[in-house]
Amino acid sequence: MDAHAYDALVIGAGISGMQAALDLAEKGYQVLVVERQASIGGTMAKLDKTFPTNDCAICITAPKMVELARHPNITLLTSAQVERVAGSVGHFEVTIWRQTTYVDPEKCTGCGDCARACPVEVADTFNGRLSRRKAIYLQFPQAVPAVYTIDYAQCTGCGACDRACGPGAISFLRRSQPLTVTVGSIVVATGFEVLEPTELRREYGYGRFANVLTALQYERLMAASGPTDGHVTRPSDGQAPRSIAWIQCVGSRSTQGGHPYCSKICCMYATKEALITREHAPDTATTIFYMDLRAYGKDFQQYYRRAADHGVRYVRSRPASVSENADQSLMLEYEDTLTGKVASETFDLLVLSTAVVPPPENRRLAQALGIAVDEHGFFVARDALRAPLHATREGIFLAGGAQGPNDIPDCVAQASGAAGLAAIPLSQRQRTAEPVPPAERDVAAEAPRTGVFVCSCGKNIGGFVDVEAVTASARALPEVAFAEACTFACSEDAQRKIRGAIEANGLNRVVVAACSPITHGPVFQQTCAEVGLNAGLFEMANIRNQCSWVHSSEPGPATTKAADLVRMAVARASYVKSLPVQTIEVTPGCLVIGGGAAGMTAAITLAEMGIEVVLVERETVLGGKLNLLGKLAPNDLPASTFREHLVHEVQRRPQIKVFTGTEVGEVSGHVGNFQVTLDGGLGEAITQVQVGTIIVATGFREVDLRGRYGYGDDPRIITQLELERHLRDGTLGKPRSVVMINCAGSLDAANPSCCRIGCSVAVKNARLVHQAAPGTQVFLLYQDLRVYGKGQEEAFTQMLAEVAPQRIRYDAERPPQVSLEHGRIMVTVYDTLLRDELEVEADLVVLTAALRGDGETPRLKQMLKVGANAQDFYHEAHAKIRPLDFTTEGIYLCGGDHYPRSIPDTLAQAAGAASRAAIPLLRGRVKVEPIVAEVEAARCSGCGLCVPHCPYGAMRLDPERGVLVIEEVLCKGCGTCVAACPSGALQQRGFADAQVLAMIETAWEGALV
Amino acid sequence: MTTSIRIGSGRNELLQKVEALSGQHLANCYQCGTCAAGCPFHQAMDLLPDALIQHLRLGLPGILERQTFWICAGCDTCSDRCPRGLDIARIMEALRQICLREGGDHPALTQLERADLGALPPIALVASMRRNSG
Amino acid sequence: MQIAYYPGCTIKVSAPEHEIAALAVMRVLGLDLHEMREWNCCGVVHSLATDNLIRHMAPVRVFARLQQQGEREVVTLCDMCFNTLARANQVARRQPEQMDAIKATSGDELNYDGSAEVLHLLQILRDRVGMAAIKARVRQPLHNLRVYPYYGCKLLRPTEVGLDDPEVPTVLGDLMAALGATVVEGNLQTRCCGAYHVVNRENLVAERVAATVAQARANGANAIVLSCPLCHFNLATRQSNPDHALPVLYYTQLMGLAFGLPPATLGLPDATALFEEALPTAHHAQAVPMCTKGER
Amino acid sequence: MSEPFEPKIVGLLCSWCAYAGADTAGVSRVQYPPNLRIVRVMCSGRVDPLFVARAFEHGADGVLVAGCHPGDCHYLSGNNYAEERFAKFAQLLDFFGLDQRRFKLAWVSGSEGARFAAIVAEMTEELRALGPLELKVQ
Ligand SMILES: Cc1cc2nc3c(=O)[nH]c(=O)nc-3n(C[C@H](O)[C@H](O)[C@H](O)COP(=O)(O)OP(=O)(O)OC[C@H]3O[C@@H](n4cnc5c(N)ncnc54)[C@H](O)[C@@H]3O)c2cc1C
Ligand SMILES: Cc1cc2nc3c(=O)[nH]c(=O)nc-3n(C[C@H](O)[C@H](O)[C@H](O)COP(=O)(O)OP(=O)(O)OC[C@H]3O[C@@H](n4cnc5c(N)ncnc54)[C@H](O)[C@@H]3O)c2cc1C
Ligand code: SF4
Ligand code: SF4
Ligand code: SF4
Ligand code: SF4
Ligand code: SF4
Ligand code: SF4
Ligand code: SF4
Ligand code: SF4
Repeated sequence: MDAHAYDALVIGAGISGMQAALDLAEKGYQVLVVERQASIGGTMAKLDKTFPTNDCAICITAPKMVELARHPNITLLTSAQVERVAGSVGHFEVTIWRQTTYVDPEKCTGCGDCARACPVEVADTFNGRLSRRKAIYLQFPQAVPAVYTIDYAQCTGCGACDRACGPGAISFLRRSQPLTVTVGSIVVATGFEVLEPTELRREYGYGRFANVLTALQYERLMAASGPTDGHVTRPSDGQAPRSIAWIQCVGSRSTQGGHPYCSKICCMYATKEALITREHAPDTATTIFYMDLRAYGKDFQQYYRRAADHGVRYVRSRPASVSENADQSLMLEYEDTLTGKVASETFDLLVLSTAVVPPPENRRLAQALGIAVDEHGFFVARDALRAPLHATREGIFLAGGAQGPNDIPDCVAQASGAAGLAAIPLSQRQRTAEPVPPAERDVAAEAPRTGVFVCSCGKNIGGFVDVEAVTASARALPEVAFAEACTFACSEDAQRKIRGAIEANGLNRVVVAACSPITHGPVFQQTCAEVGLNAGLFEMANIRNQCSWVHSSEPGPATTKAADLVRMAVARASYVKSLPVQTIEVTPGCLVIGGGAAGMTAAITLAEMGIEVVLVERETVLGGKLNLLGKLAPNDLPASTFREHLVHEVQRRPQIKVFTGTEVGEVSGHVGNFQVTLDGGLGEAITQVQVGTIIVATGFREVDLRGRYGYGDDPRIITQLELERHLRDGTLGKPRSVVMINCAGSLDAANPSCCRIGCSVAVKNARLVHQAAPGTQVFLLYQDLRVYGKGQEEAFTQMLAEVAPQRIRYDAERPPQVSLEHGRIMVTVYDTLLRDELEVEADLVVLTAALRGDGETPRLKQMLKVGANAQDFYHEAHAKIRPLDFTTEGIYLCGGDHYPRSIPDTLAQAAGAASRAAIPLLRGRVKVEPIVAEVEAARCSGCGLCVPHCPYGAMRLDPERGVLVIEEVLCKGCGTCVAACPSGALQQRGFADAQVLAMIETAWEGALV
Repeated sequence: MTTSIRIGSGRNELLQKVEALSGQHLANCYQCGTCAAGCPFHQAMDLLPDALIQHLRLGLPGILERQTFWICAGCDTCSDRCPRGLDIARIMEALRQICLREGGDHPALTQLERADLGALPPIALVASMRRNSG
Repeated sequence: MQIAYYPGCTIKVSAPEHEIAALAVMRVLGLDLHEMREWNCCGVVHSLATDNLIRHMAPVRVFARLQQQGEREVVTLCDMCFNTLARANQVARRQPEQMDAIKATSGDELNYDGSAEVLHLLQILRDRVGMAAIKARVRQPLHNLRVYPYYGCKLLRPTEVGLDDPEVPTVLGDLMAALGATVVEGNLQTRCCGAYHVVNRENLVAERVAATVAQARANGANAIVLSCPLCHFNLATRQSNPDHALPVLYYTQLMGLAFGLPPATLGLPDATALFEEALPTAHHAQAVPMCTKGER
Repeated sequence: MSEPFEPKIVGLLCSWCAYAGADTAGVSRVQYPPNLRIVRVMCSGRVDPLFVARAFEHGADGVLVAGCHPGDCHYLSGNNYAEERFAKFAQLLDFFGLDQRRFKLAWVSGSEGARFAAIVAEMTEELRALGPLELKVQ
């Protein structure tokens, strides 16, 4: 048998894998997704909320899960693992092992009858063993695919489930099978797990004391769908804890624990957990024991301050031990290192922020893939600085937790980046074109002839609702031309019957009364489309999830309600219209604004995908910060070498047109068709370009510190950027003492944000200063050392070993003072750990200056109609799951203009932005939402009240005609504007007033006298 | 007015000696306090172990006059738990050795007069001698 | 089974009862401990300074003699000896240059190749005899004994020489459970008793002992069991109220009692008075539930 | 009248959070009173006060509008507009002599099945106590 050919393979379907798969599929490539678990979703599906926005995790994951499962270009294999990979880039031969779950996914309706019948109860690992489930189970309510799975290791083979299953979905004869496919490129997104400290850090009592949990277990306790319905209770007695402590860095940052790296996310998730705990139960005392609080990201420091203001207590300390009291509360022994007092304190519950560790199977997978893992088992990049997303074998790319700890936005950015890079080897391939909608019957002129199909879902509906009675009441409605009951409406066989009924009875509206339109709507829309009925003509009544399942104790009222729901759907159906699927053509080409590391990388990635790029740089040379830096962490590559490499890669590609010394003048148009003027400065010609998408990569800058820390008063008081120049040019001299002051201009009232890279830059430069002037004593004045993630903590400890700097921790309330006395620079600083003031004479003071976005941002943001914050950093569309998009469709961002970041992070984002920007360009058309708003010009008074309601800037007033115009490509179909229009001139397709009102008015029709 | 302690950038001889004798690199310490909180005798100490390390690193005066390292019984609890793998017990020993080698036996030992000496287990006596004499 | 035994001075001088009891119970278990010849002081406390070679000479001499006597293994009773010997042995194995230097100063007498294995009697009991075999030997289960195992430091730390998990040791508890006793836990079980500070900083020891005994008592113990003669001395003699003291016993003594050996042969002349409460009557033995800990 | 009064409620739920939350209540089999009829819209921002008024006119004793928690809106800010709009609308209810308790605006996330059920149960209870709505026909 010939191996099935796909374009790309994605391994692992957490947020990273899903994003990578969707990015590739949206470009028109056929993607195979292999997930070892029964459901996709990964770690994010287990979380409650997410920092720093407190977005509900499942609310933002579930739509992606559904989108992935439905995507026509994606094939999903769950409960599967990659066994072997032969061949090479462009033609990998992949052998996959599909573990049977003994349940036919085509037949299972997710009813759960089997689980109720199954006699075997086991600990629920999804819930961190805090609750129990059956041997046949659904991982979690939103699981995708929503198919039950038999946990073979636990199943006794009794067959009770098989007997209970109405559709006959269970078969113990289903075998695990190998499967061979070919793919052109591979993305590895296998994520991470958390350490269960049963071996290490036993002094914290995990596994021994009932009320000691890992933070991931605590997330399940907080989650509304978790084992306690979101009520935080103690496992020992089910009581609400009055006090909770978190211990940070459990296993991480430890030479003993074998996890020397910083796990990067735990400071923030502990902060989140404590904050949300207090929001829910304000009387709960929450205390976080930390060593350095790593609130390094965009808005993280503000989030941390907010938690502190909300009464979350932070104690700088690593507790020594934990013991259990008679009432199973826990006693911690610790030294508050800011007061120097040792204390014993009792807490009702203890949460351990345990190290992020790689899945143990990574090593096996690495062998199969022929790529390298590090000593811990995380996959390693080919070049940690220059190729952060390339695995060590060509054609294989890495994203998200697979490489090390990462938070959600970094995962998503990397996933898009990996998808962009994985598309390069595919650029010669045929892409799946936008599917041609099947020919449709024009039913506009016909009177409604509605067909109703009432599903009993085995016993799930039929057991509580009288399906026959509901069908009969539907049949009695005047518009209804046909009504029938069916056992499993979504089964292949029932679909055939529905199609037959539509044709035989000339039906022009279809109502299926079954489960949720969110999960099953598209299935039936497809069925209708096959016989020429537009998706807009289909309606669904949710008589399972929102009726039989929730009223199972009241069959009478449940039946009445089901009949009502069907009547409402039928009423609405009478007003529905076909929803035209519109697309607009896309002008090829992408504009990249900014020629630093980010802009150049984005341009190169796009060009390699075969896309034309216009790269605009304001300065006369390309390179951005690379022109100013010395050697680059993590591997001391000279910045100039890297700059030359990038410039060469840009220049050798005919697809990239570079405009240096050029500014962007004006921008008009929308996704697919932007008109841009480029201004070469005085005397230079103005160039007009037309592009389909735009990437903004305008970088960041140091704030002006003049007047602070003596900056500007003496040439020996400089910033890190100036130090970089000395190091590069060899002009450092031989200072005996170099005092670095971190957070200069950051973390204070005027600028509460953390610069994200300052600490690691200081660590690098302490080492480089020591190399350049070996006798130098380096003093590092810091607040928290924010060297996070894989590699940075290690670089920090290496620096400690080599340089042995004096580290002095200061507080924002008492910042260091720099003074000039008779030509000598004196720095005084209050050491919070020593609780004494120290005075140092400095030969050189280096300020780690706060960073902010480019000065042109205010002008650019107006022009592009995008947002930016007070520090001139741009607002991404969604802080968690759309870090590279603007809300304005067709415009993307990457690099330092989003927030300062290291070069590897910048490159990942840049490849990601290229991937995003390539989607409309490769598709050639952008689809217009079918449910957009529309204006009835005659009724529009031109008041403009609706305009500010649109979050997407899709509306504007036409000044000539004095009426509103909607840019349909930009409209996302929320309908907010429609409700805002005082003249009733706006309507939303698919949700027109008449359609919604038809339901409202019939809801209680039977009751009206 | 607060008086500040002047710290210099010159050689820190005591630190060098301690590092040589203990084989420990004190820069590695994160000042996390694990050692201090777990020490069974922290209450009796006039400088907690982590503070002692910071004093040594900064070269602050008066370290050798402190009692902390005499109070340390070498139980290794701190060394066993330090996340940075520092053997603090060795640092304590190094300080004792420096004092003993420079200034002779520890006064506590030489002043010893007690009736029940004979009843004490030999290991107590020998250990005490070893830790308190050169 | 035959095995060389290194007693050390403190066992001989201050804790003969531990030795008597150990030899007696090992005989019951079919193990013959023969005292090695020409042993000397272990050195007492492992030297922690990098340059203090002279301090390693005493233990190395012990090893050299063992090597001469053709012994591969040596078992100790005293925790301090165990710790000092085991750590010196590590130096011998990992830092051969230190051995060479020792040899250079003292001649061939101190020729040692690192081949000896230092064991503690508890390791023999746990790993070679096994708790099941010990349980099988029990004639008089200690059902009425609620005992607090006290580990101290030298048995457990540093981790690389310790014989059990330094944070959650179980060996003494498991042994007591095998004898039928109820095990009482507490977080001070592994905390140093003050050791040699009893010589000139008695207050440190008194404070530790008071806290430990108070915890044992508060958690319901009616006796403390331990292994180290120095801990024994401190805990037994530094309790604040001698009239109301908790009895402090060696595990070997409790094994002997459970095996049905006469108290007098275990260095427990007035055991009955001490254990009125703790020692079971035959009738009692069945009624009291088994320990809670051994089952984990 | 011997039958206890059973209130009639119309619910206007956003598709992304509140409707998904109601689905989750189903998957988790959380029971709540069968007094609610749900109408799905894409965003709580779509809900026109006219819809609510019309529901009361056509027999509803209570109306529930539910959307994503603030900050969670799939369309970024639609729920903020809903909140603003219905704050004003609630005052209007007073003006028409309608008890404000008959109208409820709630935030329910996709995972809050139990919470959704609790809101419906509580509202049903409250309306049972208030009794049937009697609109004065002009
Ligand atoms: C307690 C906790 C709280 C957190 N809170 C936040 C927060 O508030 N905000 C935030 O931004 N981030 C948070 N995070 C981090 C966030 O969860 C991760 O950034 C993100 O989920 C990682 O996504 P991923 O796709 O890379 O990995 P995962 O979600 O781990 O997904 C990996 C997927 O790959 C599958 N897989 C693994 N190995 C294989 C294999 N060999 N073959 C096939 N499939 C495989 C796994 O089953 C899984 O489905 C938190 C993490 C934890 C532990
Ligand atoms: C002191 C210091 C040391 C660092 N050391 C390291 C290190 O060792 N390792 C590491 O990984 N990272 C390091 N970094 C971070 C690194 O500099 C950034 O990750 C990287 O330079 C970001 O690239 P970028 O392209 O986003 O921004 P930039 O390099 O700032 O480039 C932006 C470009 O856009 C141009 N531009 C701006 N506005 C416009 C406009 N309106 N029109 C046209 N062009 C415009 C600018 O002129 C500039 O060329 C360091 C940063 C600093 C400050
Ligand atoms: S009973 Fe059958 S259809 Fe229902 S969930 Fe179980 S396997 Fe699926
Ligand atoms: S066969 Fe297995 S899964 Fe099915 S009911 Fe029996 S134990 Fe449960
Ligand atoms: S410092 Fe790093 S490892 Fe420690 S808790 Fe914070 S993020 Fe996690
Ligand atoms: S369509 Fe019918 S059978 Fe299929 S899942 Fe929905 S309710 Fe069940
Ligand atoms: S130097 Fe920068 S990265 Fe480090 S803590 Fe200060 S503001 Fe944050
Ligand atoms: S429906 Fe929503 S997205 Fe579309 S124009 Fe109106 S407010 Fe904007
Ligand atoms: S435990 Fe180690 S790192 Fe922590 S303060 Fe003590 S010596 Fe320093
Ligand atoms: S070794 Fe010394 S300092 Fe460390 S815990 Fe023991 S007594 Fe305290």
